Amino acid sequence: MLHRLLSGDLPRSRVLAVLLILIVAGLFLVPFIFPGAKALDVAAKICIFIVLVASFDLLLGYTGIVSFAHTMFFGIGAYGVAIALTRLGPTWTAVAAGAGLALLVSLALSLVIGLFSLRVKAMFYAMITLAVATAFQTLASQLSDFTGGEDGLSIRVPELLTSAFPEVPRLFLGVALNGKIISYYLLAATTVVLFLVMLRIVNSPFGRVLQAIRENEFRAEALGYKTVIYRTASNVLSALFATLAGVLLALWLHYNGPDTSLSFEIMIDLLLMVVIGGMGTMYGSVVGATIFLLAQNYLQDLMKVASRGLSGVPVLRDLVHPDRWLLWLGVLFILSVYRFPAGIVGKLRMKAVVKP
Amino acid sequence: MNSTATSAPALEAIPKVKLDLLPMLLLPALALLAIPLTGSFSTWVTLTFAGLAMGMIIFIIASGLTLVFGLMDVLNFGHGVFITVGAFLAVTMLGLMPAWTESEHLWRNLAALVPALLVAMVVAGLVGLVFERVIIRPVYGQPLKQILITMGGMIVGEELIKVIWGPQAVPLPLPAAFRGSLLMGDAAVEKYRIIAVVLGLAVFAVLYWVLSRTKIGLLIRAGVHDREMVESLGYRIRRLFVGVFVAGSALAGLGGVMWGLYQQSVTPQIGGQVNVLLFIVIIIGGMGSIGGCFVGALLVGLVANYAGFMAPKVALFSNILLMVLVLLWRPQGLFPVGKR
Amino acid sequence: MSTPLLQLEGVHTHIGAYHILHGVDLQVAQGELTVLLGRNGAGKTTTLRTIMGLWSASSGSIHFDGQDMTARATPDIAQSGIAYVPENMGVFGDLTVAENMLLAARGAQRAEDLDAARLEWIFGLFPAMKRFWEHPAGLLSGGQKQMLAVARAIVEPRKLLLVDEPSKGLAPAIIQNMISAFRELKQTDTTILLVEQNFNFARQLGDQVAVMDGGRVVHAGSMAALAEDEDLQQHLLGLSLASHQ
Amino acid sequence: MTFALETRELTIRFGGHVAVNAVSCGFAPGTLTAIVGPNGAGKTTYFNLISGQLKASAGSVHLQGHDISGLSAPQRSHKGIGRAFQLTNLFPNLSVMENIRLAVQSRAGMGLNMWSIWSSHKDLIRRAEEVLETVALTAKRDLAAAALPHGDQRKLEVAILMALQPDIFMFDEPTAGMSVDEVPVILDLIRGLKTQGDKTILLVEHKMDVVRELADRIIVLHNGALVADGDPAEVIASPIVQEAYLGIEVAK
Repeated sequence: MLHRLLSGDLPRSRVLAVLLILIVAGLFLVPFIFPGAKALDVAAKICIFIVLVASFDLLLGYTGIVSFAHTMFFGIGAYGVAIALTRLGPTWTAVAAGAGLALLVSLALSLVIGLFSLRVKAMFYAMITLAVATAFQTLASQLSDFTGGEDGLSIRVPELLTSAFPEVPRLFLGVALNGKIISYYLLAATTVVLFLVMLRIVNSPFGRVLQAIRENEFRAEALGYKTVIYRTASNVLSALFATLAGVLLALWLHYNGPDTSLSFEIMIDLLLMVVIGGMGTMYGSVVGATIFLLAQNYLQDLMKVASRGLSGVPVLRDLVHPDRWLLWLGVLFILSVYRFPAGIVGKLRMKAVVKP
Repeated sequence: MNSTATSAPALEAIPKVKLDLLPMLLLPALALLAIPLTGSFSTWVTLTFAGLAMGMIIFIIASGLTLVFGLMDVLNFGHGVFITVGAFLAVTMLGLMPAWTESEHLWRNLAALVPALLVAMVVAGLVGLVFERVIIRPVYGQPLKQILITMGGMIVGEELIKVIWGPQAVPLPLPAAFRGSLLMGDAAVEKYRIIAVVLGLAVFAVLYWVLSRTKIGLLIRAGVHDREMVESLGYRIRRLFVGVFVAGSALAGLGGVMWGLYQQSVTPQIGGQVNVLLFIVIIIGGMGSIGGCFVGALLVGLVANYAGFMAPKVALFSNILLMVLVLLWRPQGLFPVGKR
Repeated sequence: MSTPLLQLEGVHTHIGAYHILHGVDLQVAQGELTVLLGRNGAGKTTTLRTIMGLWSASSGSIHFDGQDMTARATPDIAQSGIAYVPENMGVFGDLTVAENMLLAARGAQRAEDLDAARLEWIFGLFPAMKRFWEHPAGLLSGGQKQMLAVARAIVEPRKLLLVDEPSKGLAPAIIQNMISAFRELKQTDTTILLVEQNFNFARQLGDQVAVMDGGRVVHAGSMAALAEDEDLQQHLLGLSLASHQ
Repeated sequence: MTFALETRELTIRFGGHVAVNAVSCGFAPGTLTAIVGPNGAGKTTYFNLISGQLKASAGSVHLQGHDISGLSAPQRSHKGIGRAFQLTNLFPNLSVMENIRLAVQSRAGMGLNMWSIWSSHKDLIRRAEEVLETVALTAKRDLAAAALPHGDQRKLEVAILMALQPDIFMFDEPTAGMSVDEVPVILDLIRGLKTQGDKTILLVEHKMDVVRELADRIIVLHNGALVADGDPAEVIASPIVQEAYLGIEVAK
C-alpha cells in the first residue's frame, strides 16, 4: 500500500525516513503543537513551497533544464484566482474558473516557450526564460486594472476558508476549528495529493525517460525517444503544478501581488530550496522547503540577536543584520553546489548505501 | 603519377571573402522606418540619440560578457555585480568632490568624473578577478552548475553591496556641465547622451583595434575557435581568459557608472535589472561576437526608445519581441560565431 | 647510440573510463623522421596528444631534450620546442593565413616581424600560402588547410615536429606536394614524429618506424627493413592479409 | 528481391568536403555485411546517415523498400533500425538495469506513460533481465553504468541494442578499446545474432581476422566512396583494398 502510494520510491535512508515523518507529522499537528497565527502561516508556506519546489525539480533535477520562468507560472496561478475572485465574488465557482483559466494560460505559455526554445543549449534557455519572466513581471505591474499593479489584489475568499466561519467554532483539544484551520487542512491535504502525483510521474516510465534525457539526450534520441516532446511535456507539467501552487498561495494569503508570487527573489528562493534539498529527488523539495522557510524565520531571529550583540563592530554588525539573511543562504547555496550537488537528500541516501 | 596535377584548378580558385552586411543594414533601416512613425523630424533626432546613447552604454557593459562566453563557454549570470559596483563607486567618488561636480567649468567636472571612471574600472576589475577565482573556476565546463553558481554569486554580491552601500536607492546627479541639452535645429539632444555615444564609439574602436590588430586580440579570436590549438602553440589560455574576464568586468564597471548617471540614481538591484537587457543583446548579436554585440546593443537601444515614444505599454516588451524576430530570422543570432 | 630527443617509457593514458595506451615505449632519435604506423584505434593519435600534454599520462614517463615532460602543461611543452599539427589541423578559420602563421611565431607581434627568408622558403614549399596570405583560413580547401597547418608548425625552427596524418583525405596531387615538403624539411635536420595510416606515404619519408597495436608499440626498427620485408608487413600491419596467399 | 536496407546515391557534404559520396548499396535480409576502410573513409558518417543522426545532402535511405530519408532518428529507431555507438554512449548515472529497461520500454512504446509505476511493468523487467542474462551482466544490474569497467560498458552498449530488438543491427567498432580477453564475448553475441538468421547486421570493424570470419560480404569505403563490394576473401585480396589501406602508390 505504502509502496504504491509512494510509487515504489521509498526514502531509502533511515535518517531521511525519520526526517520526512517528522516534517509530515509536524505539518499536520502544527495547529495543536504551536498555536498562533505565525506558526500556522509558516506551515502553510511550507506546504505551498513543497508543491512549487517539487514542480521546479521535475524540470531542473529530473530533466536537467534550467528555467528562470518558474515563478511566472506560480504568479499566473495566484493572479488567476485573485482576479476571478475579485470579479466574480467569493464563490467556489470563481475559484474553479480562476484556476482553470490560469492552467490554460500556463499550458499555452509553457508550450510556446518550450517548443520555441527547448532545442537550444542550456544557457540559452536559461537566458531566454529569464527575459520572458522579466517581461511578464512588467506586464503584470502595468495591467493595474486587472492585477492591482504594485499594490496587488486583496481578495475575499469563499466563506468556508475565512476565520469568521463558523460563527461559533467547535473547540478540539483547545483549538478553535474555524475556517482558517479548515483551509490549512485543505491546503495540507492538497499538498499531499499533488506531491504524490508528482512522485508518481517521476517514477513512471515517462519519468525514467526524463532522467535518461538529463543523462544523455543524444542516446535517448537514438533509443527512439523524441526528446523535444519529452522536454516540452516536462516543461508543461512543471508549469501546471507551479500554477496550482500559485492558486493555493492566493487562497491562503487572501492576497496576491508581484512580490508574493512573481518576483525574481522568489525564483532565487526556489533555486536555493531545490539545490539545498537535493536536485533530482522529490523528497528534496520537502526537506529543502522546510529548512529554507524555517531558516528564513529562525535565522533572522538569531541574526537579530547577533547584530545587537555586535552593534559596536561596524562591518560585522552589517553582515549579520537580519535583512542580510539571504547573504548567508547564498553562501550556503554556492557551497552546496560545489560540495554536495545532490543536496541533503542525496547525501543521506549515499550514506545509507555506504553503510547498509 | 601525373605531375601537372599539382596545379589543379581547385588550387587556383581564390576564395571570396563574403562580408555579411545585412545585419548592419538593420540599424539604418530601423532608423529610417521610424522617421514617418515618430511624426516630427526633431522628435526623431532626439529619440535616435537617446536610443544610440542607451545602446552604447549597454554595449560597453555587454562586450565583456559576450567575449568571456566566446572564449571559454562561460556565461556569467553574475555579471550584474560589476555594474552595480561601478555605479556605487561613482556615487562615492563623485560624492567626495561636490565642489568639482557642481562647478560650471567642464574641465573641473571632467577632473571629477575621469578619476571616478578609472576607480570604478579598477575596482570592478579586481572584483572580477576574485569572482573568476572563487565562483567560476571550479565549474568550468559544467553548464548546469555554472548557471546555478554564477546566480549564487549574483545573490551574494548584491547582498554584500547592500552591506557596504545600504539597501536604498541613492541619487547620482550628473556633473553640472553635462546637464541640459544642445539644440540641433529643432531637436534637443541631451549633452550626456552625446558623451555616452562618443565614449561607446571609443570603446568599440579600441576593442575592435585590439581584436583585429594586436597579437593578444588574435589570440582571443583564435581561442574562441580552438582553445586546445592555442595551448599547443605555447600560450596559456587560462591566463588569457582571466585577462579577458577582468577586462570585461572593468568595462562593466565603466558601463555601470555610465548607466547610473543615465538613470541619475543607483540601487543595489541595478545590475540585476540590466542583466536581462544584456542577455537579450548578446543573444541577438550572436554569442561571442563583438560586432554582433555592438549591433545588438544599438538595436535594443533604438527599439526601446522608438517604442517608448510611440506605444509606451508595448515598449516594455519590445526587446523580447525584437529577440524573437531576430531569432526567427537567424536562430544563432545576427553574427553566429563559427565553432567547427 | 646517443640519447634520443624524445623518449616515452611505459606510458599509460586513460580518457574517462577508456584505457587507451597500455604502456607505450617509444624513442625518437635526433634529426630523424620516425613514422608511427598502426590501424585505426591503435593509439597513435592518443600518443601524440599525450606527448603534447593534451591528455595526461596516468603512469610512465615522457622525456624530451633531457627534461621530464610527463606532468607539464601543454603550453610549457610547446614552449620547450615541440610543434604540433593535430589530426583536425587546428586551423583558426576566422583568422587570415598570415595571422595563423603569426600566432605560431613566439616573438613576432605583426606579420612584418616574421623572418622573411624563412617565409620565402615556406612559400616555396607551399605556394598556396603566399597566394592566400591575406585570406581567412576558413575559406581554404581541405588540402590547403593541411598545408597551412604544417607551414604554421615550421614558421620558426622547432626541435621536434609532431604531425598527425597529414595525408588524410587529401587528393593524390596534394599528397605528392606534401611528400616533397617533408623531404625538404628533412634536409634541414628537423626531427619529426609522423602518424600515418598511408603506408606508401610513410615508406617514402620514414627513417625509423614504430608500429602500434592495442595501445602499445609492437615493433620498432628502421623503415628500410620493414619496407623490404613483406612478411613482417603482413604480420604487423595486418593490411595485406590475403593478398599473397 | 527487396533489400532489408538500401542506400541510393547517399551523399553528405560538410562545406566543401564530401564525407560520403553517392554510396548505393543494398543489404539483403539475414546477412552480415562488414564495412571497412581507412580512418576518415566515412564509415561512421555513413552509419549516421542511415540511423538518422545526420541528414543526407542528397540520395535516399530505404527500409524494406520504403523511403525513410525524411524520418528523424527516433522514428527510424521505431521502424527497426538499431545502432550501437563507437564510443560508449550510456546513461552514466542510471543503473545497468535502467539502461536496458529504457530500451525495452522504447520498443514497447511506453515512454509517454505517466501514471504507472515503472517497476510494476513486470513483463518489461523480465525482458530486460533476459537481455542482461545474455550479456552476463545480471550480477551488476544495480550498479550505475558509469561504475562499470570499460569492457562491461561495451557489453551494456550491445545489450541496449539487443533490447531494442531491431531488424537492422548496426555495430560501429564494437570491440574498439577492449582488452584481448573481452573481445570474444562481444563477437559471440554478434555471432549469436547472426545464427538467428533473420537479422540484418552491419558491422564496422578494423580487425581483418574478425571481419573474415564473421562477414558474408565486405564493402569498402575510401574517401567517402564505395570502392569495393563482394566476397570477403576476394575483397581483402583485391588491389583496391590494398591501395585504400596502404595508400596510393606515388612515384618515387
